Amino acid sequence: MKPRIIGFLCEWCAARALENLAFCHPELPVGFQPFRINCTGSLELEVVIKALTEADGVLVAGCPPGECHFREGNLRAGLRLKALKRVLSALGEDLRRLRIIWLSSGEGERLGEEIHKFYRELSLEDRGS
Amino acid sequence: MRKIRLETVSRIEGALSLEIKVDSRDNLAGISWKTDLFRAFESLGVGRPLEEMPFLTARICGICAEAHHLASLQAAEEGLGISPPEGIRKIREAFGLISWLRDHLTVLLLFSGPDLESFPSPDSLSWLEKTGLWDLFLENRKHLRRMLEIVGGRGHLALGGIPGGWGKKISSEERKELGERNERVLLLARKTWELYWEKTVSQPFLWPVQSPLVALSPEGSEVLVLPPGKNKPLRFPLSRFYETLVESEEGSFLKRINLPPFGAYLVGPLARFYLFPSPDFPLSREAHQALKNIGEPDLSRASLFRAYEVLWAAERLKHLLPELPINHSLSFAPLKPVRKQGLGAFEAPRGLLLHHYTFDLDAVIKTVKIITPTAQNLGVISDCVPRFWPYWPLTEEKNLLFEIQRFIRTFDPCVPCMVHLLRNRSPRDSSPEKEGQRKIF
Amino acid sequence: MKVKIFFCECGGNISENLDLKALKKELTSSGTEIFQHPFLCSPEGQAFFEARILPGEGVLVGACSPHLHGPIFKELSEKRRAQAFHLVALREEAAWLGKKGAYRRAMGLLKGALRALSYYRAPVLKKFPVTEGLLVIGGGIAGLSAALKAAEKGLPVYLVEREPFFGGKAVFLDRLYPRLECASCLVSPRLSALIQQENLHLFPLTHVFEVKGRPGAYEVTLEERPRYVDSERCHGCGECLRVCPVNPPAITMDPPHPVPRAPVIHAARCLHFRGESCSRCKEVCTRKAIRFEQTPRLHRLKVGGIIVATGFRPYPAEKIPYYGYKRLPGVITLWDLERMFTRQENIYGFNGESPRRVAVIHCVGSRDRRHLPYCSEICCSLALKAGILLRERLSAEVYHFYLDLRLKTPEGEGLLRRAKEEGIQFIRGQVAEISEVPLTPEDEGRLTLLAEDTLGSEQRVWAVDLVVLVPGFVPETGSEEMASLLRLCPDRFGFFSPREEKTAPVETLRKGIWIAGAASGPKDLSESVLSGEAAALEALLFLETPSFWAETDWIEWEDRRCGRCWLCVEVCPFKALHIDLERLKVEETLCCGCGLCASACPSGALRMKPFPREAHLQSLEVLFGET
Amino acid sequence: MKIAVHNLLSCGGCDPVFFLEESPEFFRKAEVIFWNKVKDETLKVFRKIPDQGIEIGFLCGAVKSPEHEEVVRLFRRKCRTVVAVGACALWGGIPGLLWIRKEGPRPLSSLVVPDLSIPGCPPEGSTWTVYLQGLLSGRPPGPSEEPVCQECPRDRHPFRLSDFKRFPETEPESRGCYLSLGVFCAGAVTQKGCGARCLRAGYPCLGCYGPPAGLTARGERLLSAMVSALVPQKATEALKNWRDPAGSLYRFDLATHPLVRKGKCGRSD
Repeated sequence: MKPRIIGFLCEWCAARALENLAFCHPELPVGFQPFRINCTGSLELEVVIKALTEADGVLVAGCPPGECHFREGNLRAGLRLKALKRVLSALGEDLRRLRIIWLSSGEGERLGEEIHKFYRELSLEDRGS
Repeated sequence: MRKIRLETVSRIEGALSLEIKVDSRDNLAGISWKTDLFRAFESLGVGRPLEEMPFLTARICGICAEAHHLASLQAAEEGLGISPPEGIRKIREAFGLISWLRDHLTVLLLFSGPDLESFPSPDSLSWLEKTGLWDLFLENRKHLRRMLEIVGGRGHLALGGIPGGWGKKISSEERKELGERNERVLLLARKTWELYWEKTVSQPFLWPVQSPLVALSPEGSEVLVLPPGKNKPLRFPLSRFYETLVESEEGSFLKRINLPPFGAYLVGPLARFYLFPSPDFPLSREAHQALKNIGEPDLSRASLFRAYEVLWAAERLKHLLPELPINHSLSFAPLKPVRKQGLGAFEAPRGLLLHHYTFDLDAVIKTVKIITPTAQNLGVISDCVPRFWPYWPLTEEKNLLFEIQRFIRTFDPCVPCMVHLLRNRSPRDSSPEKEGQRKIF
Repeated sequence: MKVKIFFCECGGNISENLDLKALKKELTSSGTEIFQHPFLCSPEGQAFFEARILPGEGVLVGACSPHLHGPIFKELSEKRRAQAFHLVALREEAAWLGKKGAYRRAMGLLKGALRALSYYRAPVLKKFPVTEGLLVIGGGIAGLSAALKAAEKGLPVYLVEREPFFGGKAVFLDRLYPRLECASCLVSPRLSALIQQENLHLFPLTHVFEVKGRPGAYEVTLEERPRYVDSERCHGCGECLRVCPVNPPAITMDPPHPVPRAPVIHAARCLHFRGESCSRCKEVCTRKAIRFEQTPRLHRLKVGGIIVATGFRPYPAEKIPYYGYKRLPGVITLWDLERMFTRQENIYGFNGESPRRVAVIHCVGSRDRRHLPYCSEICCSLALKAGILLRERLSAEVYHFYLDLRLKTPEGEGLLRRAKEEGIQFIRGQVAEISEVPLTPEDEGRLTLLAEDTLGSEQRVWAVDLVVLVPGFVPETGSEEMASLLRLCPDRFGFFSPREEKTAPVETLRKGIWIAGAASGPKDLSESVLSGEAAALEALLFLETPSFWAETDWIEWEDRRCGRCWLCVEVCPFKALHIDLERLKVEETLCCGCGLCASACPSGALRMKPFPREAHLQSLEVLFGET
Repeated sequence: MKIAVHNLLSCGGCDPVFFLEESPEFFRKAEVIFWNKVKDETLKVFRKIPDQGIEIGFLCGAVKSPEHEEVVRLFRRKCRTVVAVGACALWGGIPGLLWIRKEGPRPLSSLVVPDLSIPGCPPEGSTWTVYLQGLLSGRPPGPSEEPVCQECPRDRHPFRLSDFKRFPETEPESRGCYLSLGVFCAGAVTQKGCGARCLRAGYPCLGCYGPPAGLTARGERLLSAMVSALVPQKATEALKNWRDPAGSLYRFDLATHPLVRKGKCGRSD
């Protein structure tokens, strides 16, 4: 199976960061699949679990603290995902597979770096990304 | 050498299969029991909050859930350093008694009822119909379910207990209702006793007990041990008794429980009868007297002792119900353990039940040990099989299997309860073809 | 529902990086009709697009980012009464992220979107009536510009100011950058105009207590603190100011052009309120305007919209201990200096004499990770102006310590030249410390300033008499409460974020609420006026229509699934949910469709539109299943 | 009517023997083919029954061993209607928590599709009656969409939390919704039908009736709700003090969790 990472990208920051990055025509790992969401606060944990069940890694990228388009969606998402990590660790799941980052729309390059770093840390490159 | 296989031991709680090896001269060469019922409650409890244990452990056994519930509560409370107020204790006692009644009546009228007939026995439902007890039995099961619901909140599989208190309040109407329903139960109790007395007492004396009898003292702080042939029981403080028990491995997955220096011992109605004082209630005092006169402890008559206990429990309940507090105020124990462990004991319908937990300072479980009546009686069963072997009809296989099952049923074993019998196997040493199958002995 | 897919080649941007033919082939096999156009956003492309949509169909566009042409395509498909619409950024999320993965990514996006479309639930367009009143919060230059413009057009405007006088910080400016013209000459006519406007209702000493209702129909409660002076009676003679025995006086009328022209009594200092029997001001007042008996008053208003112009405040320089502000005499901020200038007070240095050498320190707190990581843009100009004034008025030697000089407007450079010609020194470097320990015995009575001269690459020490700190801008105190009162979105520094920074700078995410002035980030006077008037224009456009259409119904509530824990009511960042007889009501105009309630609802009674959770789950399902 | 009953991996508490008094006429008329709790009969005999020869087969408990699997398949073949009874049969039940250590049981629905699923640990008598009567009258009920909260007598108001609590840490006589007290009460993610028994007996809902129809990921939903209620400043501390995440979210249905089914979780110690 080709490795796959799902990137849940907040419409207002991370998705735009990806667009900014796209203008530079980067070479992102083949298995990286962007998935636009309205706000990290609307991302249901069930969807994250679904992605974790099938994908090798799940990246959730939302707006930096205090910058949420919807006031506190990112804050809630951060807490929920933190709690979910506690649950995953209680279930004996590999926590590295779920990564949460906060970045603003201007940080396209950083998003690119984070994606590559995620691939490296999960050793997915060996599987032919 | 031939093998006799029985896929399911019938009319007991849980699924058990049996394999008997017989040599060419019809001597018993070995008997092994198997069950797929290992649910590992002892490891499942680890990491759970202490206050949830009474609920969780009630799911060890569908038939004696209330006993586990109460033993578990006590273990939790010992660790938390609290003892519930008098009123709560009375509610719990009532709860225990109702569950006793339901358990014993179910065992007597469904599981071992057909054993009163000769081979081949009918199924329980037809037997009940034939005996004319069907309607009365079901009516009373309904009463008992409702009574459990009134006292504990749920009619089936226990609830109610919260460390330090009791969650379900009882209104004065409900208490009245309890009394009325108990009167009906008492009626069935009498009929059951009479039926068993009539059918059993004429039977020959078969299986004398040669092991010590063990029961929790009525006030619950001590364990009474009556060695064979003695009249006066030895008394152990509860924790001493628990610490004295020795587990030895027998077979690949069996744990046998011995009480040094006696070895295997018997718990349950028989033990209680010989260890407890005679009752003050009219019907059960009379029954007690009658039983006293029939002689030494005999396993073949265990059900009769069970029937006596039904009578006693209904009468005890009758006296207890008016004392139950009405709409008691709720109180919870703070979840701050004063000890790192707690031991709870309860005289379950099948005998002495022990729950032992250790936990951390946040009252989260670290280890669980549950010693059930069946686990304790297993030593006696395994010692008795070769002893009684020569008396069983070997010529006809069906008949033999029936006799063996009947023998097993006298102990009223509970397979789901045998949690402690089995070592918690790590997945590594399970061989794929035997996955899920645990040899008991 | 039949779905049609439209691919935009984007003039090769998409088609050269992505095998559209192969995509088409794979997707057509599942029975979907696919169209392709070289430039779907072109007028011709739009016509092509529009012509191919039939009522009731679903539309999936694979083009560039939804931010760019998304609204146009959506509008067109709504016009054609398509049942569902979705757009995926084939260009940014597939074509441009590397040729190798482009096809797989595109397939994931398209198949996911196709599946999601079958769960599409269109939001509902609804009409809401609009009340015409406008509330302007903040009586600084931005707020009053907005209020004036709106009132001029005939709107009833309610201008609320927390302080006793209108005009904000601008009234305490002496001269204006870059031409050094008289500030009050420019600001005061605007202030005077406030009183003239009859549609304009002024609420000084007032704060917003509660905001209820919805866009077009807000119910606002204001709380006005007592002034203890009846501004109707007072004609501002100022007799009372002279007789107050307290120092500093308990009755004041600070600004050079006070509006309203009536003093205010500060109860905390006033002897009358401290239990002593002083009533000198009252005795001296011929108009009998002193009213010790005044109490706070509540005002309830109905307005259709709100402009937030709460402004900024200078970063508190005392948070940076090594500058010694509020600890060392002779260390002041630019804003202290401006105030001294406007009041024509004497300016003293460290030793209490007129300063001979002055240091102006730029970027106090700014561009510093520990304080303000951003540049406030305006302060360099303000600092330069102050330096020139100090030089010209006090003949002091002036040293500017700066990191980068950012001067705005074409005249900025000229002003810098003038400063240099006047002998003002510019040292590029960060000030490390200001101390009272004299540099040499001769410098007794002066402050010692240690700085790194990055151009000269050395650490240097100066002896100075006066230090003027030029702090960066932060949002005014109380803007956080305002944010939560109005459910606005502050950025990480606390400034209010506009809906779109570049294309909708005065709009907020909330319909009917606009932002003006430095509340949305540092602005100079002209920019503040500009944004104030822009906000007024937006407000006028909105409030002058009797009603507006809005997409609503973002949230579906299923009665039978609801456990009535009412967590959603508390969780909603926009207070759009409330309970009405055990049923959940969504205030449609307040709901922004963020989905926080749906993702918090335990029993799944809340679902989002247009794509509920099943759409996401199913998108993932096909994505994993088929690509 | 020919019936067969068997317990797989279970406590035996869902066995129809406990529901005799709820459906006396049904059991009186039933012809018991195989039911080891009331009849001396072996699987051997059961295997000889012609396919579809039994009207109703009741199965309780979860599946762990190959023998269990065999029985489940046998039941599916021999019985025209297979009724799964209880949380273990439906979702793996409490022993499903063993999946934390990679060796739990599976629900029987992972092997065959039952015709009727009676929820509960154990089902209330009334639930048994409703389901059985529905089945006999040809209208077998499915799970309800409504949560236990609709039967819960406790008071509800919008709330925020500054901490999570274990239920004995709450004010004993409090009448407020357990969620609002910070307790992981499963009522909102559990289908109604039990009459909120536990809640009426002073316990929070532990969730034994399983998810309402159409509700997936109930553990995650409960978690999301509880975390969403937390005051942000207190959240880190509250999460740190939260005991037994797996037990409080997946008490009866860890075996059906997608990560478990995929074999992606559980540690072997």
